Amino acid sequence: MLDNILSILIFFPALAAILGFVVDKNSIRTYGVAVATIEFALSLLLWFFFDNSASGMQFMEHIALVPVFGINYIVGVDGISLFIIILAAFFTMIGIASLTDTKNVKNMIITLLFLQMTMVGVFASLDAIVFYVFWELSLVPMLYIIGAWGGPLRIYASVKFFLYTFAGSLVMLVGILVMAYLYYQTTGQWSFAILDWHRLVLPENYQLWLFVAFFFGFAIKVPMFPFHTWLPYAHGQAPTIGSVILAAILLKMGTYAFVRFSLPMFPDASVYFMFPIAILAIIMIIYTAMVAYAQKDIKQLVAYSSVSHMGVIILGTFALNIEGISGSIFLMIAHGVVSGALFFLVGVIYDRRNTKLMSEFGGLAHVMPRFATIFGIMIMASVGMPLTINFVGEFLSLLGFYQQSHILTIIAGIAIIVGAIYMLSAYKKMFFGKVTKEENKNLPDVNKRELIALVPLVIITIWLGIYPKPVLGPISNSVESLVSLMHEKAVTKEAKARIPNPSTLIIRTTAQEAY
Amino acid sequence: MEIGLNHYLVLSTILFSIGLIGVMRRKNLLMLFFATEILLNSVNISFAAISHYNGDLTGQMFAFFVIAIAASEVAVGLGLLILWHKRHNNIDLDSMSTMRG
Amino acid sequence: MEMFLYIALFAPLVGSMFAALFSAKPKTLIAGIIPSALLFVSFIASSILLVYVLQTGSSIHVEMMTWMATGELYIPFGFVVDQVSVTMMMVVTLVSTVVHVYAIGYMSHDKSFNRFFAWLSAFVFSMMILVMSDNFAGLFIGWEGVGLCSWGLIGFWYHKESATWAANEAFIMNRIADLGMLIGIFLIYWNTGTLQYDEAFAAMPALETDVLTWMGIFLFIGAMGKSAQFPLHTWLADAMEGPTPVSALIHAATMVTAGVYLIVRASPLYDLIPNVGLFIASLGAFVALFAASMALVNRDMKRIIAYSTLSQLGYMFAAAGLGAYWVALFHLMAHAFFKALLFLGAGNVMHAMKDELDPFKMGGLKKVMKGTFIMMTVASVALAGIFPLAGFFSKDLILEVAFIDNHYIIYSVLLFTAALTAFYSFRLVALIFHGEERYKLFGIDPHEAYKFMLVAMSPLLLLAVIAGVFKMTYFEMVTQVLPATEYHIDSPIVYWIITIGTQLLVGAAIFYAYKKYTSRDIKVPDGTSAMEKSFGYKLLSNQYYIPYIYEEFVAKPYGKISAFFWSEIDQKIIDASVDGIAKAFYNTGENTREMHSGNLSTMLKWMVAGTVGMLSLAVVFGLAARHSDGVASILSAIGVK
Amino acid sequence: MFEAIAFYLFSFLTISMFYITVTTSQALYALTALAAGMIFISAFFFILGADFLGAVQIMVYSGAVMALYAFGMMFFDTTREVKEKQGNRFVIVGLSLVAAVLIVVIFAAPIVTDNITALYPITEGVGNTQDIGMVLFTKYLVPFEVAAVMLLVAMISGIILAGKKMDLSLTLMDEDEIKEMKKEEENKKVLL
Repeated sequence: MLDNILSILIFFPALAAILGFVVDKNSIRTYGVAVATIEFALSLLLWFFFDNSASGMQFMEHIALVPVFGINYIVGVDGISLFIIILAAFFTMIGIASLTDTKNVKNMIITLLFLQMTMVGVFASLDAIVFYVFWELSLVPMLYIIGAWGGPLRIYASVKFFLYTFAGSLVMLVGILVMAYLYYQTTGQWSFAILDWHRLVLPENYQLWLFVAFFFGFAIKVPMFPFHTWLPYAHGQAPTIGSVILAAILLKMGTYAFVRFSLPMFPDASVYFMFPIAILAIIMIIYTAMVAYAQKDIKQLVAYSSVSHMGVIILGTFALNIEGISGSIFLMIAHGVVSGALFFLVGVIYDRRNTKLMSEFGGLAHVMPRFATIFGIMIMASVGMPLTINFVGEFLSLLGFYQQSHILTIIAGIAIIVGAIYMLSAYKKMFFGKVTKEENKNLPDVNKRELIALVPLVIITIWLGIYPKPVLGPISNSVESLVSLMHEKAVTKEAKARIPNPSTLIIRTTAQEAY
Repeated sequence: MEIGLNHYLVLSTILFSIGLIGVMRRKNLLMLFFATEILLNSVNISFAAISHYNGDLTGQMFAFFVIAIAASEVAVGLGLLILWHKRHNNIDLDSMSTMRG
Repeated sequence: MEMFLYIALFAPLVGSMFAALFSAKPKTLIAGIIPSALLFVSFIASSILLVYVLQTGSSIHVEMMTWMATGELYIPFGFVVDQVSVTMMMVVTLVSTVVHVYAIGYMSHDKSFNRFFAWLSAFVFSMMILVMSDNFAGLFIGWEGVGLCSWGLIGFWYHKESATWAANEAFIMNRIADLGMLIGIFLIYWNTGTLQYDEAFAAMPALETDVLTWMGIFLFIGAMGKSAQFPLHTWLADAMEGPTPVSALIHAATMVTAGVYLIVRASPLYDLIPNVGLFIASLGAFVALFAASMALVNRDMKRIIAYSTLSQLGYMFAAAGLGAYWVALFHLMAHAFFKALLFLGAGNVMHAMKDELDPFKMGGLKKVMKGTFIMMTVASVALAGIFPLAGFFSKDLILEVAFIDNHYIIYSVLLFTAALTAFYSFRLVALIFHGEERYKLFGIDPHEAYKFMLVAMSPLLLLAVIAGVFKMTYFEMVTQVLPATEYHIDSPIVYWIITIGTQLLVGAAIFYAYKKYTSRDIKVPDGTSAMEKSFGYKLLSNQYYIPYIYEEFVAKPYGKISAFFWSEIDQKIIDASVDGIAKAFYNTGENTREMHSGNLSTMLKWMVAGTVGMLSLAVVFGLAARHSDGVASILSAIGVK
Repeated sequence: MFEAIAFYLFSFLTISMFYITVTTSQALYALTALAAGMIFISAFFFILGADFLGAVQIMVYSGAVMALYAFGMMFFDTTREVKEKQGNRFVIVGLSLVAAVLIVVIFAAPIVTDNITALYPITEGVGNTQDIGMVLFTKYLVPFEVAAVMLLVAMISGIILAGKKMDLSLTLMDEDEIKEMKKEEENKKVLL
């Protein structure tokens, strides 16, 4: 069972979803929770049997689909993708568990299970075509979640989300095909396996063009600065569960793809484009943080804040050194947890007052103390308070990028200031001051179902903030092998200089060793 | 001032454009036929002029056949026009959009 | 010994957790007593560690667990107890024990009593991390934790708009300084390869000076924010919104001194870059004078004390800047004691006067509040630096340091500020305790605070008096780590002139303040008197209009720009352009629909247009083919000969 | 000298006649103007020395074609005003001008730069008709016969198309008669 655990992880939710059609309406929720819990248990099993010290791919599976063109179903997991898969399973579980009773819950749960299949598929697949299939499939359930259960503007938001991401990924498809052809040209036989592509050394101008092609597909998904306008609409109109999964997992596909595709395959292009992308990331951070400060609607504020955090992730990824990349991957998980929790909390308050305007709330701390404390912890986590999960990620990403350029990091560092400004002013508007509105007087505090989702998230935020080693260990191992691969492959002199050679660094695991 | 080939060409251009204006502006099919007649005549002039200045009979030969074709065209055209008129009681171009895709 | 280290560190955390359990419930006394008791335990553990460090002279270094380890970076949760951190631990635990016990009485009628103790103990825990950590990242944890707790405590009465605004302002201003600190940490890591204190300082002499200067500057920016030095000082005055025990603990003794502790801890770095030290010293002197001037005219009791803290911090930075680290630390210790005492006294007066803060509305309270009167007078005398008390030993030492290194400007500024300090502290004492009972006009009948609160304040009183005695023992202990430069003026005559001179100057200032503010005809100033209309008075009372400038030229434009960003750029430009592309496709489809709408005349027109297009293309290519053979080759490639 | 005057006179007349046919709203004015225009064009042929062509123009074109139109017009109610949908004139006029210029430039350019040799040179001294006769019946015999057959076909089709129900004329019938005639036609079709 162990060696094809990944295929089980991918296709089990899909099968369960199909079976779900048979399950009758009122027991669908328990069915959904059961399936999601099994899935989460399987992912924990995967983590348990995962060999932390090895940096290569584990649990690899290989089934030929179209052997003529070298398209075969290859799946595998390494330090980089392991934890996002676990996060995906975890969020689906707590999402379904704390699902408020929306109309036709049955379809919602089935869509969520399909979505889970595509999510795990994207992060586990190691073949470009299989990756592309799951990448596109993940849009479909999200389209329905936003489109069917969304707010007033849901059609516009879901269609815009779908088409925008789809257009980007078409450009990416062209990139994939060109890459495959180049592989065929140099080695004489067709292969879409990513690991083979990692070993392919391309001349620099090819790398530049392919990098740009892949960049469009990933930048829209991240979303990077000029392509981010679909996110506020998608979040604004999505139901709570939709925007939680969107923020926690779907945004990570873009940044994960950068680390899995762009960096190892096109090291010279990554170095060449490092500064433009860094500038884009800085704009992303500061601009969206200021826009978040101008928001009236708490959900839009959290949406823009997640764009700002993605900016820090991109900055960490393009630091092109071990600290930076492992920091950005850790921040992916951290942002997933924190922004997922924030969207849950917004969902909680939305269910009570079904309005998201901050002006409607005031002095909630008097009325809902437990809600206020959890929201406070999450605000502090998203601002990047030490001993919370976000700080580790942001600290490492900024530290990593500092090696590449001092001034840009100082400007990017403003992120922690502007982040504090909009988060705290939002917290002040909603929770402090007197209870002005009449309806706010007797709002019920967080109930048991919501706590099921929130308490684990708070525990993770603090636990991984204090002791990130179990997660950071495997990540930095895989990142080390990634950076050494990039260093060897780099063609241009400038790339060789920018990307450090991990073998020369003294890797220390305990303090004593260092003295 | 000698009348050269260019004069005739300019003349036939003007006539051709008048014919084209007629074709495009007219809604009444009959008037449209008149305009096509003008087009054909303007072409005849240029044929004749070129054959004259080039000392070559081909131009005139062609003009003959143009006239022959024009005649037959008018015959068939009018027949159809009458039939259309019998059915729809008007020969307005806009009403003829039954063949629309 | 490690066991005591962990006790000293985690006792406040346990106390805070315990109090947090009751945070939602109404006031339960044990939620106050347990944290105070645990803090006392932590104080005992710290004093045991002090005794150990004093005797053996060695430091305890322990690594609890690894925190971050990727690539070359390795950050453990390591704690070190050496001479410097043990002094700080003593100061922090002692003052917070006193403040905790005092707060039990002070906050007794407050309904969220338990939450207060949760926050206060959490604050002490993060202060202990800051002080005891053995690497810069651990320091940063404490740094931000302290900022977080001060946000929680300043905005403790969150129903008050001004309190929450002050809390946010404090947090954001600290974050600005923390950015500088973070960049400093990055600089240290990438240049020395490690963040551990001992390794980093060992590797520093090898680096070239401008890198070290940048490190010094960035770390000082971090210190500046936390200790409210010049550009980032407005949050300290507004932080008085919080309850008085908070001001006593945080804004007098512990948090604001974190900046000085950072400079003292990074002494090996600052020794390598003297010019940065000089800048720090001059900024410190300026802030001392700047804050003292503002305190002269202020009419809010707590803000006067806050400004005096700011000015004393200036003194400490001046000493640290000039390289006299142990003097700065000594002044920090002494100042913590008598300033906390002053604040707690002010708290008693505030309680008695039903939260009235304007000293002009009080007067003659010495008859009613005997204990507080004695304590506040002794604290003010110590602050002014009269001979036997602690202030003399620490503050005058700083004057000597400035004098010996012949920085005469700094010396004269500090001397003048000493006079100002004496004047405003005794203006405050005279207005509150002496003169005519003006509070009777407002129908308030003050009463002395609870007995146990006065008892709780007594250790501070004792230390404020006898702190000078420890100077020598303290000096031997601390200078094992810090540079041990003896500061005494060589010729005895000059030494006596200086000390007697300062004493006389301070005495004169005290006498003048006393005479001016205890006379019968002091009325509550209502903005009509000539002095109030004078430009100087207006300038000082509005804190040199700096808060106004910050509000006008930083906060408001930031809001406007972000609103502009959102409505203009995000909606109109980026979003519109994306939708524009979609509309473009839609419209082209719409317009070309007419082309085959069945209407013969339009079709005819399009046909003619098509032929014209084709013909013009033919003409253009025909001509082009004749002139450039390139075009001809293309055409031939397409098959057009 | 005379030739120039004749050319300008006739070209002015032709242009004005054709302009009238194109712009008038009365069908009859258009017909007569067109006929007059045809005559003036035949005058051009005579100026250019293509006598036989001029004669044919008069006989066939202005004679036969105009007659056909005249008969054709009898079927339509030419009394009613011909209303025109005024599309934007600028497009139409501009387009037609450009089209005309382009066509002439393309076809006339090689001729104007006279790098074309005559295929069947005009033999001097002999009458134009004889000359054409010689060429028509030697080189162009087949097209001539084909043209003849085409004219025959056109004639037959003209007769058949216009022949049905010659007796009733829609213009004279009033509304209900037309409707009744249509109904009768409907059920006739059903019967078939």
